[in-house]
This record gives sequence, C-alpha cells and structure tokens, in this order.
Amino acid sequence: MSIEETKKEYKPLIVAFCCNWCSYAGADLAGTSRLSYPADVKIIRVPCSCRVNPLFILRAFQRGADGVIIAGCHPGDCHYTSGNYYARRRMTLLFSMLDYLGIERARTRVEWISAAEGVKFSTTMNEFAKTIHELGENKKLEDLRCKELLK
Amino acid sequence: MPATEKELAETIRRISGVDTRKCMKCGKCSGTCPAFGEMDIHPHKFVSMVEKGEIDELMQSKSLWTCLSCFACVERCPRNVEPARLIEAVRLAVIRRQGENYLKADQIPELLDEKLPQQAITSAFRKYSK
Amino acid sequence: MQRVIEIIKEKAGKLLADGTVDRVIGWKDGEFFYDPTPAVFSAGELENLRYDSFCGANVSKYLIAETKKEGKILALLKPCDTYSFNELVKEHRVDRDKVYVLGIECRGKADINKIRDLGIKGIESIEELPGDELLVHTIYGDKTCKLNDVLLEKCLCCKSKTHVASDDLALTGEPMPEAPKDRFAMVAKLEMMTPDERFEFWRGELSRCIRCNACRNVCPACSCLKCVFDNDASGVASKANADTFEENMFHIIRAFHVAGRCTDCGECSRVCPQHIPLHLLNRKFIKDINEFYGEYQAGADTTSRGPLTDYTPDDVEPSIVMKRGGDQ
Amino acid sequence: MSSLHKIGVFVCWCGSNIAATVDVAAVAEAMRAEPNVVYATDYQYMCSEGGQSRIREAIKEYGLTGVVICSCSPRMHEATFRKAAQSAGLNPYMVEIANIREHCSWIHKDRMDATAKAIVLARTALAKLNLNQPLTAGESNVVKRALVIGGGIAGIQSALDIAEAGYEVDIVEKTPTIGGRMAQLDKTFPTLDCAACILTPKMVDAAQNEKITLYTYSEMESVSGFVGNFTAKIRKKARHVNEDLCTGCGLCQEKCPSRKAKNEFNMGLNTRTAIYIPFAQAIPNVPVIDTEQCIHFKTGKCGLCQMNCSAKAIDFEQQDEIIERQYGAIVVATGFRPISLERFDEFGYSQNPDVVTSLEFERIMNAAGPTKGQLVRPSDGKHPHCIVFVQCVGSRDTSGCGKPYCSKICCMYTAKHAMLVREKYPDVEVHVFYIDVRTPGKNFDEFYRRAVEQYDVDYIKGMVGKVSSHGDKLQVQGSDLIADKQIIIDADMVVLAAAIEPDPEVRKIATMLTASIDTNNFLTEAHPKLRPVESPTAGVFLSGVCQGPKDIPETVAQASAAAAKVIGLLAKDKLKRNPCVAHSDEMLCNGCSACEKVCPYGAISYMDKEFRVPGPKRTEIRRIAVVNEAVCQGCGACTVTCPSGAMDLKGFSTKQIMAEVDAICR
Repeated sequence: MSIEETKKEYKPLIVAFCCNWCSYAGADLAGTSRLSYPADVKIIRVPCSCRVNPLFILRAFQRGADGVIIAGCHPGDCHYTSGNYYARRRMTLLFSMLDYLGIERARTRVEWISAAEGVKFSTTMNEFAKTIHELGENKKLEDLRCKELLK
Repeated sequence: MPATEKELAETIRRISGVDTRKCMKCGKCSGTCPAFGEMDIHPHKFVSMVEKGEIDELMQSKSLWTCLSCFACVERCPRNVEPARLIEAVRLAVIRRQGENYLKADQIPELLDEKLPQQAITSAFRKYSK
Repeated sequence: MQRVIEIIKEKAGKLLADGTVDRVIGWKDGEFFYDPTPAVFSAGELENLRYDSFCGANVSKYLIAETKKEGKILALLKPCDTYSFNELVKEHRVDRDKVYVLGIECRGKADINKIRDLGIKGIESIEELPGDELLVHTIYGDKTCKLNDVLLEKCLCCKSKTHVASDDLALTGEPMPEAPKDRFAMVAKLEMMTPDERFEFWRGELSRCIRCNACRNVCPACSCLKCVFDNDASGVASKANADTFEENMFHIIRAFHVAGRCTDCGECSRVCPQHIPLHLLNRKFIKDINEFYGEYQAGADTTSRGPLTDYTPDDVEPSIVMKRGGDQ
Repeated sequence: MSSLHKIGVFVCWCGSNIAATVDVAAVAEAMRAEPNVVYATDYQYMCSEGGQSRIREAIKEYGLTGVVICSCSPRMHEATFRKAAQSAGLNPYMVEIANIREHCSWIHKDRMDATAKAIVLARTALAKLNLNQPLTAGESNVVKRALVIGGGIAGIQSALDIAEAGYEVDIVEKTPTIGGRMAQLDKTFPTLDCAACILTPKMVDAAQNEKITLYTYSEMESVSGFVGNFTAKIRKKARHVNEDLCTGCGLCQEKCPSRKAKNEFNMGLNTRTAIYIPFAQAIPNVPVIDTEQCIHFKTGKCGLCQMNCSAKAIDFEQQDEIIERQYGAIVVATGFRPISLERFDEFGYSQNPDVVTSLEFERIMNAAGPTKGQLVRPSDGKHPHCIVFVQCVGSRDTSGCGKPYCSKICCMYTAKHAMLVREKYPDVEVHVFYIDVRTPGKNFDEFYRRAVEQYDVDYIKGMVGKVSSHGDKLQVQGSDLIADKQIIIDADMVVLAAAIEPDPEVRKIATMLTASIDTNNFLTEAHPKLRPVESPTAGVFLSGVCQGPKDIPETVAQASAAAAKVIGLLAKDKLKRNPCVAHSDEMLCNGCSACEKVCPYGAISYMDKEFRVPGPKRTEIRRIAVVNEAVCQGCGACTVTCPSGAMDLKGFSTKQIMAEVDAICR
C-alpha cells in the first residue's frame, strides 16, 4: 500500500468522554493490559458522566466527529452517588432527539465501564469504532464552515 | 468436516457454546453424574479432553452413548461449563462423520423395556439419529 | 348570557377598586386586529382590555418582570397559561404572592392563517358569534367560519381546560370543548419514518429558520437572564445562522434546555414567522419523558421534581433509542 | 488572555514504554509549532528527579505560565508534576497531562498512528491549559473524633488504635454486643488459640477506654458532610433496659417465660429468651428485650423481668434515641455473614439438620455453644462417626447461585475443624472434599499438612455432587478426581464451607457515605494496591471483610492500618480542599433551583441579593445560587442542569471542555 492510499483510507474521528473515577481508569487499565483499540478514539477526561453537556456532543459533531461515546461508572457505582443517573436521563433524551432529527442512532452511545473493566473498555471502543467505520463520515451534523476553515 | 483433531475440538466448542477454559477442575460434574459407573471416560475428563483436543479418543468412547443427557452436571456446575452440552456436540460430530445413526428405528423393539418412559425413547431416537 | 370579557372586566374592576391589586395584565389591540398584544392596565384603563379568539398569547412570562415591581398584579390566565405560571412559580421566577390569578375561560384560539387558508381573502375584522362561530368582515363582504376549523395548533391539542393555578375564575358556565386531536400523532408519525426521511423533514423545516429568536423570546421556559446563545463566554454564542448546522444546534439545545420544563404551551410555533413546527421538538421530549419515566406534565403543580432533575435506579438505558420504532 | 501564555511542553519517553511506539521527538517538534508554546522537549523519565528538575528549570528560564506533560495517566503522576511546578513558583493547576502512555503508546502498534494521536492528545491538553485559571485550594477544619461502624474485631482494633493515639472514637454496632463474628468462633487457626481468650480482653479494653464510646444495638441513620467534617446521625434503638441501672445479674433472663426465639448467636441451633444477653462475655453486659418475642409487648401482660429486677432497670417505655455527632473520619468495619444456601439443594442443607454450615459447626464445637462443646448431631444428639467436609460451597461459583470470588478463609478453617475433630474424637472418620487447598500465609500450609499427616484427615480432590438421606445416614456422592472414581460415603454429618459475603447493611452505609462498592457488595479501595484501606471517598476508611474476604490476622492488620490513616488525618488541624469545585456566575443565575435538586451533597443554597439594574428603580433583588466550596465535590451535575450556563466547574469548565473537543476535532 502506498502512502497516498493510506491517506485516503477513511479514519473516523471518535470522541470519548470518560468519567475520571471509573471509565478513565478503565481506559488506563486497558492500556496497562495492552488491550488495543483504534487510535481513532480520543478520550476527554471529565469528573463524572454528569459533567457531559449536550453542547459538548453537538459541538463535537459540528466540528466533524463521526461518533461520540460517553462512558461512566455503572449505575449505582457513581463516585458522586447519583451523577450517572442524571447523565443517563439526559443522554437517553438527547440521543432520542438526535435520532428524531434523522441522525444515525449508532453515532452516539453510552457505556458503563468500571475501573476494573479494561477488557470491556477495549471491546467497547473496538466495537464502536467498527460501527462508526461502517457508518462512514458524519455528513448530517457536520458544520461545513469548520471544514472550510481548515483548508 | 474439519480435518484435524484441533479443528474438530474448535467446532465442538463452537456448536456446543461451551467455553472449556472456564472449568476449574472441581469434579462436581463427575460427583453428580448418575451414569458415572457406566462410563469409561468421566464428565470432568470430557471437558479436559476437548480442551486438549483429544477428540478421536472421545468419539470412540463408550461414555459418549452412556451419558443420559440428564443435565445434572450442567445444573450443578459452579462455573457454567455445561459438560453435557459438550457431550451432545461430540455425539453430533460422530453422527456427522460416520454418516450413520447410532440408533436405528428397527433396533428399538429389542431395546424396549416396560419401565422405560415413552419420552425417553423418543428423545433417545432424536439424539442418536440424524 | 354574559360574555366572558364582561365578567373579566367586572372582576378586575372590583379587585382594582378594593385595592387587592393595583394593575392588570391582559391583552390590548395590537398592530393588526388579529394580533392582540399583552399589556398592563391600571385602574381606569380597563376599557382597552381585550379578550377574544385571537388572544392566544401567554402572558405568564411577563409576570417575571411584573412581580419584581411593587404591588400586586392581576393576571388573566387561560387554562394552558396556568401551567406555564406554575412552572415559573416552581422555578422561583415569579413571586406567587404578588400575583392574583384570574383563571379565564377559553374555547380555543383562532389562527389567522387557517382562516386565510379557508379561502377567505381581504379580511378586515372578525366578530365572534354565539355558538363558536366567527363572522369575518372582508373587503368582499361578510363570511362566516367555525372556530373549531381554524384553531391554533396548540388549541387543537389542548392539554386541559382546567386552571391549575387560580385565585378566582371568570367563566360563563358554558362547557369548554375538549381537545379534538392527539398531540403526539405527528411525533409518532415522524418516529416511524426512516432516518433519512426525518433528516429531510427537519432540514426542510429548520433551514427556514432566520434566527429571529421569536420562539425563545416568547417561551415562558426560556426565561434566562442571559441566554447561552447571547453569552460570548458560553462558547456557543451566535446571533445568525452562518451554516447549516447552526439552527440545528440552536433548536436542539433550546428544546433540551426546556425539556422537562416545557408545558407544551405552543407559543414557539404560534409566533414563528417561518411557520416552523417547533412544538414537535418539545413534544418529542415530552413523549419520551412520558414513555421512559412515567407521565409528567410540567406546570401541573409547583413542587414536584422535573424529570431531568430526578432519577430512579432502574431508569431505561440510553440504548433504548437503538431499539425503538422506525427503520434504521 | 491566552496570548499572554508561555507554555512549556515536556514529552516523556517512559523508557521505551512510550518511546517505542510514539516518536517523542516528533511530538515535541509538533508542539513547538503551536501558538503559545515557547519551549518543548522530550526526556527519558519525566517523573524522575532529573525530569522534574527540567520542568522546574524551564519554568524559571522561560517564565512559563503553564506546563503540558505528555506522559502516563494523570491518575498516576498528576500530583507529582503539580508539586514540581509548584516548587518552581507555578500554580499547580496550570499543569495539564496528555496521557500518551495508557491511552496511546500501550494500545497502538502502528508508530505513525500512535505518534499522530499523541500529537492530538498533546494539543488537546494545550487547548485546555490555555483556558486554565490558577486555582487555590481552600482549607477546612478537622473534627478530632472518629466514627467506627461495626464492632467486630476489625472495628474494635481500629477504635483501640485510634484511641491509643489520643483521639475520641465512637463505635456503632447494630447487635446488642460488640465482638462480631470472632466471638462466635471456637479456636483460631493456625495457632489454635481460643477465640474468646484473645478477643474478650480486647472487648473489655474497648469498653473501659475513656476515649471510646460504644453505641451497641444502634444503627446509622444518616451521614452528611465531608472529610474532616462529617455529621452522623446514629439511631440508638430502645433496649428497654436502662444501661446505667442494669447490673448484668441475668435474673431477668432466668425468669423470662418466652423461650422460643432462635438464638442468633448460636446460628439458630438452639433458642433464647425474649430478654437476653447474647453470650456470657457480651459487652455491654446488659440485656435487650426482643419486642417481637416479649409477652409484655405482644399482650401487655407478663412483666416478670421488671418485677424481678432489683435495679429497676427494665423500662418498657424506652424510645429510640437519635444521636447527632461530628466526626473527622469514618472507618467502615461492617463485616460479613455466610451466604444463604437456599440455592444449593444438592447438599440438602434445608432438608437435613445434620448438614450444617461451618459457622454452625463452630458453635457446636464451642464449649460455650448449644451442645457445650460436645460433638453431637443436631438431629438426634448422637455422636457422629463419620463427618464429610465440603469446601467451596458457593465460592468460586459463576453460575449465579453463589459468589464468583474465593472466600479465602474456608480452606484453613476446614483444616482446623478436621484437625480438632480428629484430636478430640480419634474414632471419627473425617473426609474433606476440596477443589484446591489454598494456604498462603505464615504457618498455614504447615497447619494444613498437619491435618493430613498427623491427624490422618482424608483429603479428596473432587467435589460433592449430591447429599441424600438414607435412614439415619447421609449418603454423600462425590468424585475423587485423582482416582478417577465416583465415591459414596455414608456420613453422619456434613459440614459445608459456605461462601462469605459482606453484611447486606453495607450497601445502605456505602450509599450514606457515597463510598463506592463493587458488584459483590465489597467496598472499593481508593487504589487496590497502594491505598488498600482507604475508600475513594475522602475521609472514609475500610477495615476488615467489608473490603474483601480475609482472616483474623489480616483483618487486624488492616484495622490497624485504617486506624493509622485516621490518626494521620485527625492529626492535621486543617485540610486542603479540592479546588475544582462548582461556582455560579451571579450575573447569569436565574435562581431556578435546578442545580440544588441535582446536587448530591447539598452544597448549593440560595440567597437574595441586590443588583444594580438600569431604569428608575436602580436596583432589584434577585435570588441566586451559592456553592459551599467546602461541601462541593466537583462532579459537575449542576453545570449541565443549569440552562443559563451560570453554573460552571473550576478545572473542568465548559469552555475548557469545548476547547478540548475543538482540539480533537481539528
């Protein structure tokens, strides 16, 4: 494969919001256990899944992200007791709304990944990256202006 | 039909859905088995033989056909290994390979026993025939 | 039988006279005859007070500013307006003690566009006849139509004819008709479309948005001192649509910010100059909330927790979205 | 604002951990080209003294206003780098970490991909850093008193150690006496000391220590507050016996006519009276009235105890009492119980009284137990001639009936039981079915081997499949895997080593404390290796089996370790707080109360404040949210629920996270 071809290969852009206490630590464990997942996944650390504002998700899509995943502690295990319960309601409603607007459902996802679930972190990210790869580029939500600015 | 024993073992794991690595070798299956005395190879050994890929020996064993499929081992196994499912899968492999049935319809009358429930015959026929 | 406006004026007059209230918020004539505007009246100005089939505007939001002032105000609230009022009381935006709520009768409000759609041209003014009939004076002579045929979208799906907040009521005693239409029918229809069809639908609707902010300004739930879209520090401030995504973002966030608080008063769609069915966004949230977390009507009371400031450990998972109706 | 920044970027090789997959020089070079970056370098080990001094020197030499470190996870070395930056005069919160090890070099194989990702992660950290504000940690006082929840050996040891250091400690125990599970045991492995002989002196010490207050027959009602400043409400349940008046003579117990209640202390093997002291050495030595059994409470009649009490200590009118107290630290020592064996029909536990759990067997063997230490069958009181022990009943069980973990103590206590039986009754044949014998511990394997070699206990590698009644015998069918045989043993008694599980109360307590708990209800440590006695919730410490299965020596060691942590905390006069807390912009706040509703800590309150406004009135009163920074833990739930964006989180502000999103999607 020549370099040109490598460049053309579609590399999805995936933003993962991980809560500091469980999922970020789960991602660390995936690293420590050398459980690979595609480099397309970029992690943003937040204190809790309840810190994830729908604005962040829309912003990511606007700027060209192809998939957004939010990972938090398992329900009942939130470091802050109830943060992920609120996040769960917010994300359920937001995702349903995005679906309603015709955005592919599979571009958004919430997973509960504990600090001990390095394997789950890696399999989740592999699966999600695969799904997004199959869906292809996010055209419906992308802000064309932002793409223009880059050029 | 898979060529090597190793491939065959893989097929058996796949069709039975049993993950033999989950076995912690406690022997509760063999401790439970009501047909233990009739068997040359015992349930716990079944699991380890599939794990090691020693399928040919297993396929020729008497145990394969003496297992009652009562699923007591499945019920009792603390690790959800399900030895009986493994045995069923090996049986299927034998039937497929030999291309002939272990139990034929015309053999049934001589096997009949008054105490034997109808259902057992039907189920045996279903199990041991293609 | 006494007309409702007479009852209102009589009660308002009395309350002003005995000092219970020192002003009244209701409607006065607007730019056009079909466009009565919310207005505050003091004693002696009541002859300008108007209440008829075009008084669809919800005056409860004005109470935020009004209750900051001295004295007590009489608010004329239709049944649907009382929900918005309750929600504002719940959120400490309106001082309940400074408002005397007169719950007023409502038989549904007319949509001028629907009258025009009936083929009635050159409308000059409209009179209400008994029996829910409208007499339309046009430059081509008088025409009549049924109020029921020209109801505003929000009235077609009227959620209740009961005042959930009131200190007194102004009713003629005639039964108020119930809503003829299922308010979630259109949402359900959209849900059953394919994503691409839905996307096309919303692209078609939202791309007409001119970011005039009328929906936001009229919305009783959108009562922030400073909207995030006006706040440079929020990182999402934008006044105009610079690209195809902006209006998506604006409307999704706006609907999300009012989710669980929106009473479905329908003002956003009523005032939209581009006739975008914005209520379909709010109703989607309401429908989801009802289905996921149990029936909830914002503004039904002033104490319960809204669905987004509440949870149960057994709430549905976000993955439910993947399993729901409509093709993918 | 951001243009004034002068930022240094440091890329760590982590030996070859990062450098083997990420071209660290290329990352540094790419970062050098970024706006605001005035210095970028790479180094073998940034966390080493050499690496840290490079950071310090660069801060001074280039007048850096912020530092990006591309290294391992911030969970690993964020604190290290913040300290280094601080020592060079930089605000520690002007340091951002790009995790290019766990989240990059260790999981990607392709060097080009990994390097490209490392650059993105570094840019993301830079984008965030550009918007960082220097933060200063506030301080709060430390209440010099500790609370220990649970009065077993773990709780007692923690309390004694804390009291020894001079701090006040309260023990809350839900049963009428302290002592816990250890008080029920006969002998303890591997030395075979009698449990009572070593435990009861400690119980007495705890009762007599003037720094220790015991709240027995008491439960936790609620806990609020935060490290250094917890407020706990304790429900002291009505004993119906006045503790100050009671002399512990026991006459009431003798006279009580209600004698049908199952004796909990003896695992239900015999009965007790309605007014009772759980066991002879109970502390406090004060009885409790079981109101469900007491004839007076059921019918209003009787009252024999009251009539016979010369101390006039019986008080039928006594009510529950709520005690509210401040604490600086909390130790959880809620202990364990054996699991229910309902789902293990094959062993016939529910059907046959001669099939017992090991804890029941412990009571049978105990000289103070229901049989006065005589080894007899519960069914007919006959002396057994053959006993079968079954290990791993419900432990290491992933089928859903039991627990997936190893209960850790069963191998040793089974060896102990087998040995004790053989020593006292050489005529009794003893068989032990085992899957593995696990004996890590000082003198543990020697102990087990003694059972086999010296006491001739028959260890069978295999598992029991079925126990059934045959006449007055128990037919035990199991496998002997070494002999590859199925064997049948006619036994007189079967002893099941039931798995242990955390006391179910712990879930309620964990919720009160906002301490994390795992799927098996064991409390989670702040770090499984390096902070094993702390909960992730600051100020909450773990002692004993509530954290994981362990034996007595380990429990005591952990209890003392937890106490040491508590003492370390209470020795401080002030605590530095997490400065990453929420704050509300009063110019944007609507006062709508949404944030207050989602705050798990009750950190948000409201006040009316006068604001200048245009117009003739000049001012107006507005209701605004105020965050109590001492209580806020920085989760950010309020920030998203706030529609106006007034509420923001320091260190994770909306703008910072948006900048990170933008940097990733650049």
